[in-house]
Amino acid sequence: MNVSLLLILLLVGAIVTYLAGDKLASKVALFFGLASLGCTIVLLNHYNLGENISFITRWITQPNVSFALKADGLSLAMVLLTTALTPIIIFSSFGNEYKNSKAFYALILFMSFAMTGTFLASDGLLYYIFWELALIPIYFIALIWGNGDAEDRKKAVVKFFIYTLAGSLFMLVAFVYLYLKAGSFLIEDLYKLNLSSSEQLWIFLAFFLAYAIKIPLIPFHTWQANVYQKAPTVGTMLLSGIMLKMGLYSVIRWQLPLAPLAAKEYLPVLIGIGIAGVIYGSIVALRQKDLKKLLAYSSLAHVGLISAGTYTLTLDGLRGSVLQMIAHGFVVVGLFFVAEIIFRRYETRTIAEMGGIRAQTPKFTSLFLLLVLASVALPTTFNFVGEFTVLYSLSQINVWFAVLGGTTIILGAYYMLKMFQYTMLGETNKRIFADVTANEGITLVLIVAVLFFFGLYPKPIIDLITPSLEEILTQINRIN
Amino acid sequence: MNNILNQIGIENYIFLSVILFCIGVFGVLYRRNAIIVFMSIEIMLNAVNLLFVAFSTYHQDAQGQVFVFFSMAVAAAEVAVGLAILVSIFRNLGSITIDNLKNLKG
Amino acid sequence: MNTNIALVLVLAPFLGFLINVFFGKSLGKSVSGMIGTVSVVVSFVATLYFFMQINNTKQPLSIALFDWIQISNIKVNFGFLLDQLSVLWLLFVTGIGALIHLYSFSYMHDDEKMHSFFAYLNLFIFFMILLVVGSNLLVLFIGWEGVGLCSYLLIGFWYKNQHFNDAAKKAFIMNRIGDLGLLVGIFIIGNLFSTLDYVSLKTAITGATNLNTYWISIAAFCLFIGACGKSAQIPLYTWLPDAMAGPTPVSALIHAATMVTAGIFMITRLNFVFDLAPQVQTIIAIIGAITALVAATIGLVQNDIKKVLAYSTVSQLGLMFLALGLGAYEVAVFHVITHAFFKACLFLGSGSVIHGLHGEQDMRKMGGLKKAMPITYITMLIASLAISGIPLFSGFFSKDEILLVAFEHSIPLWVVASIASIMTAFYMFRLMYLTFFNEFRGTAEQKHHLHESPALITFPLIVLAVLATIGGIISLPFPEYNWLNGYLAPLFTKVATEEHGLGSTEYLLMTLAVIGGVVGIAIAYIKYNKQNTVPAEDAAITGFSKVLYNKYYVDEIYNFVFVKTINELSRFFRDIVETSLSALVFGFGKVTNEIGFYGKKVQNGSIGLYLFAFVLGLCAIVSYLFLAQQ
Amino acid sequence: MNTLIAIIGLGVLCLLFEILDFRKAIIPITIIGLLGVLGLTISEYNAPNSYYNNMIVVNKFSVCFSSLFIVLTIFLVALSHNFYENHQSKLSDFIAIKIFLLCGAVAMVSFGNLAMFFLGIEVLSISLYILAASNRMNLKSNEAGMKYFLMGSFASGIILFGICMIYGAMGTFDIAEISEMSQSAELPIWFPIGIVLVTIGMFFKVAAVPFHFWAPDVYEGSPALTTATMSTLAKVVAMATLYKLLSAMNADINYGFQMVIVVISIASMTVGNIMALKQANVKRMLAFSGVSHAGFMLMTLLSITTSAGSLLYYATAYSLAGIAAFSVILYVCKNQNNEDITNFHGLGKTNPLLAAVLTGALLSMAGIPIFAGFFAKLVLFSQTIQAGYLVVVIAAVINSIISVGYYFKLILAMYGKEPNETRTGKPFLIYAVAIVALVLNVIIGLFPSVILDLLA
Amino acid sequence: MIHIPDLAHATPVQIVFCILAIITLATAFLTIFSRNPIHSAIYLVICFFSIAGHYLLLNAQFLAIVHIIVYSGAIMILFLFTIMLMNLNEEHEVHKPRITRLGAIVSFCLICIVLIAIFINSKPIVGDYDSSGEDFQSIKVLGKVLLNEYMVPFEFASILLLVAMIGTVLLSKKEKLEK
Repeated sequence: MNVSLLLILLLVGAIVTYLAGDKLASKVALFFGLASLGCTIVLLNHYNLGENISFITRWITQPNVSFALKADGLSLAMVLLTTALTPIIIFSSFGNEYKNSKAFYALILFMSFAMTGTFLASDGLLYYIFWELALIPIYFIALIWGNGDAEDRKKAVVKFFIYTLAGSLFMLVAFVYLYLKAGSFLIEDLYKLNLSSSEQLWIFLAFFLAYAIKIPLIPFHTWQANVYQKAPTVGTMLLSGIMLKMGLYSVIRWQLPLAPLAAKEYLPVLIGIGIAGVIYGSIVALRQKDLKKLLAYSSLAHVGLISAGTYTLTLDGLRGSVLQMIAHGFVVVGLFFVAEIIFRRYETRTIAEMGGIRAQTPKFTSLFLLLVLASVALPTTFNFVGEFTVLYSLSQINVWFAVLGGTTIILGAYYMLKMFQYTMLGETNKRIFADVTANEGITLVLIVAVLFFFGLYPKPIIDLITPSLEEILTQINRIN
Repeated sequence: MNNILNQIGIENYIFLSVILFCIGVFGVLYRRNAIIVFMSIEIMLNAVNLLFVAFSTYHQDAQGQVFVFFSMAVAAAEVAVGLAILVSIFRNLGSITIDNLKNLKG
Repeated sequence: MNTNIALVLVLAPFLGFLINVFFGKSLGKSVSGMIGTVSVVVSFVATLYFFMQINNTKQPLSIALFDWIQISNIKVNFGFLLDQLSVLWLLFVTGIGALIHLYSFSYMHDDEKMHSFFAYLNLFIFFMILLVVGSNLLVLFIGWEGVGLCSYLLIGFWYKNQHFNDAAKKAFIMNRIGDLGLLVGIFIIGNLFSTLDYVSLKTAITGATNLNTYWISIAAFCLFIGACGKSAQIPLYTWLPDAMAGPTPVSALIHAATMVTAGIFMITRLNFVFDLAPQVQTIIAIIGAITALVAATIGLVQNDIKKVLAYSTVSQLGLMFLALGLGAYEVAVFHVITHAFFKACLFLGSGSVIHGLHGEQDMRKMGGLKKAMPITYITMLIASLAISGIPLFSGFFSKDEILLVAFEHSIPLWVVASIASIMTAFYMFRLMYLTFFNEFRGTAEQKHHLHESPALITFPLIVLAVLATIGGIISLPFPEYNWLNGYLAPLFTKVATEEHGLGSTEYLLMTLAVIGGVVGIAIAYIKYNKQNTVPAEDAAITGFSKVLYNKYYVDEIYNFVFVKTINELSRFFRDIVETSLSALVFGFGKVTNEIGFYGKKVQNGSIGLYLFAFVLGLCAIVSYLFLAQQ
Repeated sequence: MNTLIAIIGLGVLCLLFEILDFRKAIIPITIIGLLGVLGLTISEYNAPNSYYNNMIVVNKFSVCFSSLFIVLTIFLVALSHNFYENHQSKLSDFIAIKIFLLCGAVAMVSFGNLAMFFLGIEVLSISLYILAASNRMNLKSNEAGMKYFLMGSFASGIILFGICMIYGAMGTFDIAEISEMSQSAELPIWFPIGIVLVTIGMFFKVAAVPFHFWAPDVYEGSPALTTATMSTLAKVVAMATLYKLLSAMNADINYGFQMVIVVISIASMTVGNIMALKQANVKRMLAFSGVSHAGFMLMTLLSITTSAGSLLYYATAYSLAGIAAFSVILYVCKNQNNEDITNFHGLGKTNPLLAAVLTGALLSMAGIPIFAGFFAKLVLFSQTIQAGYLVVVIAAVINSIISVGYYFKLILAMYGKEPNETRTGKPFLIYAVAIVALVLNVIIGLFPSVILDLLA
Repeated sequence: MIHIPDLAHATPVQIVFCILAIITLATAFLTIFSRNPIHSAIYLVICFFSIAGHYLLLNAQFLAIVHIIVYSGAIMILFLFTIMLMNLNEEHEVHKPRITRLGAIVSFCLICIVLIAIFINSKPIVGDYDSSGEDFQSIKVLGKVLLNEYMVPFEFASILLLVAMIGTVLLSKKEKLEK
């Protein structure tokens, strides 16, 4: 039993879904999504029992590339996030009708496959391949099933694709360079390299470009809001829930251990960029008229904080950002789903056209409110655990970082509550807002339950990720 | 047998050929009449042929001259095909001015 | 055993919350109210158990539940610490909480969402308990944010009114500003001492020899900012008056008796930290005094009955901070308790009045309610006397102790505090006269319906009035009868106020204070009872009283300086920065496209040009290789 | 050698069939014949040999590339069936010319003597001139043929001049001898001049900037199948030949020459990509894309001693993608008089399979993983970085980004627009070629060693 | 370095070379400059003859004859036929834009200067030219070389011609289906 099984499962799932035809596609996809979740849990169990669930085999001799999947705690945590969110995302789409749904659901599973691969790959090239592969399905999902004016959408989607590809190609060059030095793409071999500080700087920058665009950090974020707005909600969930985390994960897994000197040298700048993202994203979010755009900017703010935590190069920072990644993954999926639920009823995403929903559907309101609270990192939610740890790590570097980064708890509360107020509260809306359906309710409850459970008891995840983070940290600190 | 190049010098042949070649190039660029352009190309090829023969003498080696045969064959084949194309253009266009061939651009 | 009881103590309100949330609607109003009330009473009983135990053993109980968050070398435990302070706090939180639940039972009975009201109240009690019993700063923080959340929910309880929602949002955000300070304080403490647990923190600090007082001061200051937010001190006090948008029981419970005292609780809890930061203590004292004075001045001219009480609360909190700043923690705690009694009573009384007048809150439209609502009148009168510092009422003792302490440390502070006290007496009796004396100024319709509130409302009032009367006995100004100081003594590292008997100075001061109070009452009497003045209409207010009536325009200033700026900034970012960044990225594409466009013109279809380029290229390469290289 | 003879025999057979009135059998027989030739060629992989006084040298390089050419020709011949439906009477000529073109191509990669090289390139070029102009009633086709012919002969003149210079310097046409003599210290300057001139001539054939101007015009004007031939087979042949020329003659690629290659490579990539951005005609767009790919392939010359494998890989990847793309273009533009991008609108809905194939082909050209184009670029980059030309790689990367812009324009048209017409008929051969080509592309993308190790 | 033959002491061979060279270049120029295509063709024929003269000078008699037969005999006749066929006698040519001329002249000068400069710059050939004394360019030797060593290219040239033949047929054949 090793992790390649999971990839096979997802890939087969994508194919079977496509073959299943439009009618069955969604159910088949859900089945495979759940199966992969189950598989992940079983794998996790094996891992916790100390079994080796990694998988490695020679793939290409020249250049020396291996099909290497390594599962450590960090990878597994991210895989768990992916495989847990995938069925939720698929399930959340049950209320919608999609044309050519077999392709749609197949693409979702394929994307999940690629992202899982990215999290597992321990060979640079394999990782890169998965990284790029993940881009293609979302491109089509956003393009074909997106909403809004077709021309605008195309513009946004193409910009997104080219932009992200642009970044990652430089990463590829960096990988090639590393390969030429090490003679192998395997992460262990790359870790062994002794690079001069100028080499590290260039490699760091190449990686940074790729990740800064993917995450996105300001000022590389311009694709984000538009794509989030134009993509179908499922696509937005995939993007914001999982794909952003690919970038953050990669920073931890690849960028920092490979070029620690550069990271150390420019630590204040990097943290500064992250924190600037927090403040900027929050402020921009304040006056967004479109619900999805607002959530996009809130996402920008959150990932800014996460990346700031990552670049502190402390165990707390790394741990906090991983926790926050997972938490944010769930909460953002939930929030986008809320936007979708409203859209299903009111056919609008403009906040000004909402309001007065609470009086009609208290259940939905409560769930929405819980998500909002999780998003503003109220204690006992998972987000708090992450955000607290990250801010704590920032304070270890410099208290001012913590203060500036901490403005997220003020500004975040401001825009989220403002949004909540104008979408849900106020005089009863004249248009009827049908109560949430069972499907919708289950989805939201699941998300909220996860957030609160791990908010109170994050220990399993902390215990899962800590050893591998420590390992990465020793790698980062190997040269001083 | 005396090598004729002792009296003339290979350089002179090279210069002659080069100038002739350049005249060919010039013709191709200068004239708009496709037939004359073809002729210019023939001049270019002939310039090279001349040089081949000169080099053949220089090296006292027959291969250069043999190559000239091939080059002639190629020239003949090219001319045949070229003229065939030219004829069909003339049929369609009523002119063989290559400046008129500007439909494909951009 | 203790663990289980502690769990019952903490979880009972939470259970009530859950039941009310999920089944409240189907259970019906009475049952849900009952559940809400009973769950708090259960907590109260459990608290009593612990109070007995701790009062006897004098040993704090610490209960560890499970590991929660792990940061660096700090393992933050989810655990409780039950010691003198927390149990004392729990007593009045759950006690007053239970009373207010009872009160709400009747007060909210007409509201269709009564079950959610009780759910929120229960949730609040739960978080408040958590705040108080948490064994470390993070658990405190849970409660801290949780009560903020409940405050948000309850202020915006009538969510159809967007103004109420605005008020709720404002409260939450201003609290969060303080929360950030608290968080940063926690971070610094964590960094300095590698622990967030009170007990180990205390050992770390008391045991350490060379402490980094610079950072400790900063930490203390940050913590104080947190306290400012929660306890409505300058500059973060503006949310509290707005919070009166919530139902009156909420104002009584959250915004008078319990939540707003969380800041005082936290500072008292961490007294050993603050003791190391004298500069910060000075700041606290000054801020407290100024807040007391400023809020009191604003309170002088307010016409909304709840707004007067709200500013009064701010002012009283200021006095407590003054005491804290002067290191007299037990005095502050004493005032917290007495204040909880009389202020809750006042709020509930005002609620009773409002209830009787069907939602009318403007005192200009009241008057003469003495006859219609005797119990309300009497209880409120008692509470007003207490807050005005009339001897033998509880407020007298606590306020007097604060003034004494202030006098000992700094005359200016004492002067400021005294003036605030006089003003308090004035506006409280202004309130009393305008509400209960003279003729009724409301509509005939209202007059017709005037009635005393039902027993469920008056019972809590009576209880609280009794407590407001006799509450002072727990800390009489005679050392041998001062139970509270002795009870709390183990908490404090140094003895803040020397235990001494009352000398002549003290008696003099006491007399001065009482005279001040009486003078305040007298002015109010002359103005509002004798002359029967009714405050002017909003438009007619002029001069300095207009400034006061508009609360020194602080809201407007804040609005202009912060809210507006940030909104404008947001607009600027959205419209200018985002667009230009986006244009920059698109610019790359555009430029290449443009080049392509012009490139198309170069490719003009002419063979001559193509060959020319060919020849040129050839010449360039050949000359580069064979001419330039030599 | 056997390959060459067999191919020529096949070509003649084609002509005979016409005489014998076996027109229907031409395409199947040719395909089968070519498959046989392919087998024959592959069988020579492990038997390097030289034939007839070194006129033909069979080595791994020639075998691999010949096999690639044969495979491409098979595809092209298969596509002919549908394309020449209305030109039955000329079918044998077309097929025969294609096969002779192939033998020119084979001669170009397996020459051992410059005479064979020259004749090979002329056979190839003349076949292409004819094919380009083959739609005789269409002025565009005429124009394309004429332009190609004029410029091609011009380039042939340059190449011939170069050969002459080499001969003048060495006194022989034999590659092996030249290679040996080029080691000696005292070389007349004629030799490098000759090499440079031949290289420039080949630059023209691969359509590298600034010798690329013919390509878009000719590609656009020629019949689509010819364009397919030019952009896949001819380009790959020319590139392989250039590589072989420079490596086999042991030419001294000094710093200056490398700089020239660097500049031309970067210029080709950049100009090709930028020009492609604004094209509305798909063939023209692919022509410019071909220019940029030529620039990429020229990078192999910077590490000429080791890059045979990567060139083969890149060529295979590129040409397979090209074949797949062109088969879809052939299908879509069958009855259109132009190849405008508007023809592709809504293909994703009307014909998802072919749309997917075209998407895959374009993604491969853009260098997106699992398609072979990605590995091709990767290997190329790694070799070039190793050779110390990071600048070229950076330029290549930037160009890859630009290229996505126009590749995706086509994809967007297929998936983002409403279809404006419906097409009927599912020509089996076109589907087969498109799918097989793409599948091969993906297979070598997944197992790059299959190709890379051939010439390692 | 280029060495201009000293006319006073010039050998007959040198004089012949010079005359031939002048004729070659002059007629080549005239081919390009004459407006009438027929004239061009005639000048070209003269040019080819002068080149044949060069061949003779270099003692390549067979080649000279073949040259005359192929070029003057075959190719030029083809040209003339075409010219006649299209009835291009004179002034069919449109006015050439100035830019074309300028471009042509510039590139001519450039390429001339560059190429000549290279050869001038190159090391002069020192010493006598080899004279092996062997016969290397008689018909006999040429035939041997062509049909032994160069058998494959020789055969391959036939393919070339075949392709050209098929091609011309293809380009001129009318199709039955083509309407």
